Amino acid sequence: MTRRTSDHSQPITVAISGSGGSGALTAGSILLAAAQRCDRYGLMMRAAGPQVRGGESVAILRIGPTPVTNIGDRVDLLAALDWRNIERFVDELPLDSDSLILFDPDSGPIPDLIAASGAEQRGVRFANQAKAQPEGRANMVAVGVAGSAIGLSLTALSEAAGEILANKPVETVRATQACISAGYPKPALAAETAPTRPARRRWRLSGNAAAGLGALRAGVDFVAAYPITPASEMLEWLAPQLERIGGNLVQAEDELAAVSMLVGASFGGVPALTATSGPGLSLMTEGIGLAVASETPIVVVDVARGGPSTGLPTKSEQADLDQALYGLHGEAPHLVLAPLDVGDCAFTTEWASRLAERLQTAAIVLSDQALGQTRAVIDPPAAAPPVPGRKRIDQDRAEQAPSTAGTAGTAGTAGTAGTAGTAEESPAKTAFARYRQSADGISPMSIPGEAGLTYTADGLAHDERGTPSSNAAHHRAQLAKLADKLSGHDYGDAWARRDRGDDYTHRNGSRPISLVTWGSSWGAVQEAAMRLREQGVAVQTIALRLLAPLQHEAMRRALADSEVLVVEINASGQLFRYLHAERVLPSAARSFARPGPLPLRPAEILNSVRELFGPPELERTEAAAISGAGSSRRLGGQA
Amino acid sequence: MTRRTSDHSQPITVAISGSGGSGALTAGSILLAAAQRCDRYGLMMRAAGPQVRGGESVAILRIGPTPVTNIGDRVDLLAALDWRNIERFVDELPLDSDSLILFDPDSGPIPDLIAASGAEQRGVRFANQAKAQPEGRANMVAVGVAGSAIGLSLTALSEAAGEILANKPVETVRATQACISAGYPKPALAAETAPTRPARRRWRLSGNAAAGLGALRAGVDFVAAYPITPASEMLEWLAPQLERIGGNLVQAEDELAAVSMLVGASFGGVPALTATSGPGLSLMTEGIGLAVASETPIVVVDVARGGPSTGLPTKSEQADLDQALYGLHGEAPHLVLAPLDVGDCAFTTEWASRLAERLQTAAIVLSDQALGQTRAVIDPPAAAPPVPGRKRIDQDRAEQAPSTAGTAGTAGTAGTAGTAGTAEESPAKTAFARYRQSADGISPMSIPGEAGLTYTADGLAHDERGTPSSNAAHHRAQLAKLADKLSGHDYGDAWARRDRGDDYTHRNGSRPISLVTWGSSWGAVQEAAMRLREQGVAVQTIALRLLAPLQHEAMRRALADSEVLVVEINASGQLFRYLHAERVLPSAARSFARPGPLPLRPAEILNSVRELFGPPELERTEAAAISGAGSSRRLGGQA
Amino acid sequence: MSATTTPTLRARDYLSDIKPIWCPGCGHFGVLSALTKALAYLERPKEDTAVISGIGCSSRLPAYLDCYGFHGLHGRALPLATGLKVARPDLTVIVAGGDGDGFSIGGNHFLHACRRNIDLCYIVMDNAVYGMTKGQASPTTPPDWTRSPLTPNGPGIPVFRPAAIALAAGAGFIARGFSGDPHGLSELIARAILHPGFAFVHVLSPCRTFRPDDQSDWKQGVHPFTDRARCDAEAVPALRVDDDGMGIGVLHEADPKAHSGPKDTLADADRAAAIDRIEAELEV
Amino acid sequence: MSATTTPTLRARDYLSDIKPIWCPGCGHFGVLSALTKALAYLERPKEDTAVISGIGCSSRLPAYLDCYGFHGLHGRALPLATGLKVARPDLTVIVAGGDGDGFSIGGNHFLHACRRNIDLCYIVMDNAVYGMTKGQASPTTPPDWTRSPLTPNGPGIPVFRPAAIALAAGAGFIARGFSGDPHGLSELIARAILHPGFAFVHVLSPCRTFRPDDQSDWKQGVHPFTDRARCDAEAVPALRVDDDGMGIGVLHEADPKAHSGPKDTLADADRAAAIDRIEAELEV
Ligand SMILES: Cc1ncc(C[n+]2csc(CCOP(=O)(O)OP(=O)(O)O)c2C)c(N)n1
Ligand SMILES: Cc1ncc(C[n+]2csc(CCOP(=O)(O)OP(=O)(O)O)c2C)c(N)n1
Ligand code: SF4
Ligand code: SF4
Ligand SMILES: [Mg+2]
Ligand SMILES: [Mg+2]
Repeated sequence: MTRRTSDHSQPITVAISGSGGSGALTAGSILLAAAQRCDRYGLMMRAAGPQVRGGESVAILRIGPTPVTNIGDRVDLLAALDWRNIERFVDELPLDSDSLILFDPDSGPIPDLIAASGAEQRGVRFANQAKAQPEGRANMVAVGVAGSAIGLSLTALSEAAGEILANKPVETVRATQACISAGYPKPALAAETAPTRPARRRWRLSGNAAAGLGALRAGVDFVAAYPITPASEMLEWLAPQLERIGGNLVQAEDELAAVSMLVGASFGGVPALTATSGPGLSLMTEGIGLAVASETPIVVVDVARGGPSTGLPTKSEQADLDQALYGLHGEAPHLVLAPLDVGDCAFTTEWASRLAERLQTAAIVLSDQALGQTRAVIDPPAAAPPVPGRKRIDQDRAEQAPSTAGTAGTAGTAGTAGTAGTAEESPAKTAFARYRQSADGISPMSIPGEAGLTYTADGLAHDERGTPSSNAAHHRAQLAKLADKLSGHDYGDAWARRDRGDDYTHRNGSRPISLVTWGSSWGAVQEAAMRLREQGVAVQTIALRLLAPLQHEAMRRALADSEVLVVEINASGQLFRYLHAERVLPSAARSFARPGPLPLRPAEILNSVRELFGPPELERTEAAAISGAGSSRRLGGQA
Repeated sequence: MTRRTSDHSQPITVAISGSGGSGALTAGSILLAAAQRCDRYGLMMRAAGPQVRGGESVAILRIGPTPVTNIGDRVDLLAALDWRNIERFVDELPLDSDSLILFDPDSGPIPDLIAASGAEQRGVRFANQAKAQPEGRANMVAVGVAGSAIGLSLTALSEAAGEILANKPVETVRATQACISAGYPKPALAAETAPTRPARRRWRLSGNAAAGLGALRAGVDFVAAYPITPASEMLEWLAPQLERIGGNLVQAEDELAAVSMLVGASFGGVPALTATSGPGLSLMTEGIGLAVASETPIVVVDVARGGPSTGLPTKSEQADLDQALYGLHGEAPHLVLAPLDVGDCAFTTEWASRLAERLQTAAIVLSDQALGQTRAVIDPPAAAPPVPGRKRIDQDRAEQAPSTAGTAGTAGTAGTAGTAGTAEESPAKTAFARYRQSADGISPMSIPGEAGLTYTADGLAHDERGTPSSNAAHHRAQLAKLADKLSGHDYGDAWARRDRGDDYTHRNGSRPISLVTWGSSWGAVQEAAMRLREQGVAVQTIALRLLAPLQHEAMRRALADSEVLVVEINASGQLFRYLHAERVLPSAARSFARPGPLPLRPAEILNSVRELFGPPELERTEAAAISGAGSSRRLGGQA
Repeated sequence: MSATTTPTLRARDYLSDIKPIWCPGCGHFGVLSALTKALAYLERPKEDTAVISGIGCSSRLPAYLDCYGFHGLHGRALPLATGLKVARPDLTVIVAGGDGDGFSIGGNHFLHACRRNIDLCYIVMDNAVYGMTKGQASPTTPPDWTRSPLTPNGPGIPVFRPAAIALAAGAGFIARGFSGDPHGLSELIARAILHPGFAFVHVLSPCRTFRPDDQSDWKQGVHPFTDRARCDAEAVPALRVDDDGMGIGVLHEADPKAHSGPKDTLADADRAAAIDRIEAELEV
Repeated sequence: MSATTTPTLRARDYLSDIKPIWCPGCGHFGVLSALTKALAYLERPKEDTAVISGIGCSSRLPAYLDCYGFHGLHGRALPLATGLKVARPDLTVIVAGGDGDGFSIGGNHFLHACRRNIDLCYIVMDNAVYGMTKGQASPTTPPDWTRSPLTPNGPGIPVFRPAAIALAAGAGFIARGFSGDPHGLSELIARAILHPGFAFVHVLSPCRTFRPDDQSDWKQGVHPFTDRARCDAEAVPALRVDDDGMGIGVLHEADPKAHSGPKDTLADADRAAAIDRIEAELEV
């Protein structure tokens, strides 16, 4: 036992690796399920070689007694079932001299690249021990060994194996449990074999599933989509659940169809959502623009992967922010949100869906592979803040009644098309003013089936009825309304997750530090902040959940009088640029931006803070020697 | 004759309006063709009602002795053939008390909206005079009247009619010429009927044609496209010309196909280009990203129209800048350029095409309806600066030979895939390193048919050979190369059109003013600057032709120590935001941004300058009373 | 959702007060008229009818009706309508557009809508040209038509055969009509609406402006279609080889298979309970 | 452009040194092998051959060949290849991809490539599933296949019939092969390459991982296709109604119409002169 693996008060990172068919991923899944049973928190990422199926793979888990937000700086324990193609994973397996490697001496010597880490090495004859059991498998012996090393009980491991292998024949499950037990150090203490019951309600799910759950919570009843990695699992999670709640999922012929299907369903009054990734998002931009212009609510979850083009389908990067913010032609204001962790995928997707409904617009939710395909044990995510639903005709009438006198721009609900001849065609007589200008920019929306409120939705520039018009005043009014309804909405506090620690003040004459980030980078940033505070640095974190519309005033207030570092995983500093474009950053703000596909590690941020703002008392934190993450590009403030 | 129409040393704006079938547009075309023959400069815009064909329409021309860059502040002379639906055009026909209206008293009284301008009114019985000629038409009488009013000779008008009606029977042409002559005041002076021959070589063409010409000049031999307003004319101009020079134009089934066809042709070694507008650009973003990632040169001309969504197909707006800059998923650096006037459509499209070829990337050229569909009489546009062609294997070898020792990153041309196991598949033996890292980031590109240099282009992240790889180092190297080859290129002076006037200095303690703009707004901006200088204000104009990569240092130097106003035609100030994002603007910079569809008028800019920086000596310039352009949104610097 | 008692509506009651932007003599007027007749004949409540279109002259149609409508994206009318119909099976959903919209940019959705067999009535107003963008060749334009400068030698490609494609793709109802015969056309549209599943109505609808000869050529050329397309679910279908593209009538009608009716939507409380169950499964 | 004297190449000389990422037993190996055989048989110089694909397991094929190749976008292989072939008629251009790539997202390009009749050989490796994205239903997946969680009750839609669609869309050469018979398949591919115009080769190429039963089902089921599809240019074509989707061989071969040969490309000087003439026309 190394220092790190024997201290169970701190999170521990465990990796299980093996060649195709070795079952490294199943082993990881059992460990995570066992952690849930032992009242731990945790998360599990995976990496695999290029083979479509069945190549070498690694499960990397981090397990701890408090919520685990990121994968940490290094691997504490590596259980290598064999060494086949392990060099493919060196970047993902940062080991150092405090790490422990469990390996099967029968599968050959430790490769130099791994041995170079200086990690402690311990031989365990996984395969040989497995052979002792009928149908025994080496990976399950490793589950026993690794599970005990990180403090999981034998009972929890056995139960977890039963759950994960529920579809297998009972003999297989028994053999598995026997192997786990064989790997588990003897004698197992009584406590370790007592039946488990987690003290607290705790969930195990992926970010993709959480996003799906958020959609259901928000009332989404229609999904249309086209498969794409790494978004498919979100759809595959949703399909059977929608069956259960009476909703529909349509597998479309392509993404162009999918996004237009959403617009149709939503026009019909049914909240609608899709999930995709970069290439699919590109194909959807025209349809998203239609939703914006026709004011039909839809939600598009982008589970981002590395780019550009087909890019890195199974790896993560935060490089679709530019497209999500700016990717529509013409002026097309819309919502952009990003979940901050696995559980937050539920919160943010729910909130985004509710906001889209209320504001009659498109919402893009920027998840990514690192959230979507990570499975985690977490506290159940909170419900999103309440948002009123679509403005239907009765609400609109109620709003208008008391205030007709006072409010600018409130024309009759059954309005006219404006001055004669300004609309393209002849003026309305009694038709419904679907796009009526109102005080909050939100027009009443009828849905098919409602008599007397028929209208034709349109993506052409139009007047208040929806009739196409190229009149300048109509165009200006439409654009102003699209922008104002978004900027005028009160989003409350949920726009960001903020943490100032206990002691966020000036200290020894130096200003406190603001770490600004978004999306999946939050986990590493918050851990970096924690460690900085331990070293006596005053630091706050601001993780943006609502990216557009940006909360300018709140941001400026939050950043006032601090050193600012913007952290994200992409090559060009997309958030950094965006915040400058919106003029909320001080000119001396700095950027830490580096491309994927490697997960962000807290040490990278610590090092960047030290280099850029370096209070002398700050310890240098070595990123593990073999991590390839060092060559990030840093953009200084230059204006 | 009003003051303005009788002074032919200044540009004059003439409009001809009429209902469907009245021939207002033909009349305009003849006037423009005559202006060319009289050695004038000029431009002609058109507006039409909602009818697909044959509805009411207006031709608006501005004709002058020096190059005409924009449509001016008001209409000096309106020849109204009738008044049918004229109220649709009031925004496009700013009249004031110095204007002159020629109208046919037989077609009813002047509508109030028009009369309200206070313009001088003069009845001319167009229809009645036409009736005197066999097959005579009222619009041609108007050509005679208006043509003489703006100082065009009768001979020129007659010849121009012959040219414009070349496809009509000869009797029609004769009747037309007789009507023109009937409208022309008698007696025509000898000089006015002498044969014409412009003193200087001068061209008449639309921005769409000019862009097409630029493409041909650059060597474009392949075009694939899908029709869309207002880009179709560019394609329709190119199709027969490509026939003549042995190139190909494929009408694709959609824009997705079109952009992939370009990639295919260019992969085959043939420079390739398409033209589209917003909705089509949206559909092309995935394909543009493929061109970027696979480093295959293509050019996409976006003849922008009003947005969002289907928007305003026949009207102009500069609202696709965001999408052009940021619309691709993942990090996908590429070129974005914008022509500044009709002639510059040739220069900029040619330059963009040459740069795309050299830098093996995608170029987006942001034209717009106001450039594309405007016909102008101009000096022949200059050729684009020379740019070396694609880096072929021999050039690459030559480059490498002398400098192998010194240059970082120069691996052998027939390179290997890097360290064992880092690429997805087994390492190369002798294969061609198509994506080799080189000093300037530009790799050698073979084309099919070249033996020993086969490779597979790929949109997946890849190593130097193009073999898919999810290795972090390969990904970082690829992204860095894509960015560096663009930022490292020397673009010379053509990145902007700059004019400081004669006397750009500090004056009475106030700083000079920089008007920054892009694309079709240049014309109004430069005229505003001229007028400001006449009023004693020190002002420079900087019109960006190369938007990405931005020339940061040159911009900062150019703007140093001045008040900055960024002028553009869109609701949110897209250029203004972009320049802030790139940190080249001082924080006090201001924005004048207002949506389309009305053309930008110099007076709007003058007023904005006066309001924002108001040196007291600045005259207030009234935009003509009925212009609807007043309610622009202004974004101040707030950081 | 429909109102309790709707007074009987005449065809013109389905028209909105918006004046079409079409050129005088455009074939699309006939389609508009035929559609209102069909709706009146079927007594569809206006508010329970939605007309979905793409972009093009033809696609302007929804605004001219006093039903719910959506003038969507070029080429994407079918998926938009599919989403609406799946989400709201109680509505009558009609899809309208042009030959460019449906067969060029929208071709893939056409194929898959035929296969998917959602209960839609799809009316394509085929004028063998792109009217809205001023006269370029469409998939149904003859190969030797040289009047578009975009294809100065003619498109040079054999015409797209909508009915044959629809049949091969599995459409259950295929008819061809002529806008010059709005009465006959309204009958075909009514039958298409009644067909439980995807029904395709191919309408010859001449563009007066860019293909002025079609009006009279088609008036001369159309004739009743006499034989039905054979369709065997296990095999590849065939239209009679003597379909010359001018046969008017129902070309193919499959056994109207019982469509799985609309799903039961859950009451809000039941939905919440179902979500609770889903969440409970995330615990151990 | 081809080299002067190329030594005779064996099938394996067309392979690159890159190891396929395919699962052991994947049908696509058979297609790779058949293609190299066909190229060797036809003695195509490697550098004059380009293999263009989309995205999917099948679409990985180009990198495994030592020809020019382009691994493009999902669904867009045909247009990319069309651009290449139009610009470079001297090359042999082969297009390869999967059923998802070609018939779902790429369906529109399939239709229009059949019509456009550019001289391409299009090989679809149909495994009735989306292999690369881990086993979702494709257009050729049977309606009752319930093994994808995305469609828990099965896709529920009749299968897409590629040969029938190709025929209706106007393809001049249609063949079906089986990857389990690489020899027969290589012959079909060779004939498709030789066909002057668009040639479609539909290959049954089982996915060992997500549809493990197809391998043996198809091995049992395939049989020679005996009758030819009738195709009458004036009318609607029909495949024999007894095509059960398992008939192997050439299903249809139109009269190879003389293709208009490659355009003369102008010499640089001539091109410049032509542009001068164009510019001169802009003056009066
Ligand atoms: C994505 C996109 N591409 C192109 C266009 C331009 N466009 C508008 S209508 C149209 C063709 C219309 O032809 P068709 O569908 O046959 O209708 P018609 O006007 O002939 O009735 C085109 C190409 C567009 N609006 N959107
Ligand atoms: C625009 C876009 N949408 C979705 C995807 C995801 N995707 C990659 S391959 C594929 C399907 C592959 O199926 P198929 O073409 O049948 O090939 P196979 O893997 O079965 O050989 C999909 C949906 C993508 N890459 N791009
Ligand atoms: S252009 Fe043709 S299709 Fe369009 S409205 Fe006019 S006649 Fe009808
Ligand atoms: S998943 Fe299927 S299609 Fe893909 S490589 Fe494996 S066996 Fe072949
Ligand atoms: Mg048409
Ligand atoms: Mg497949």
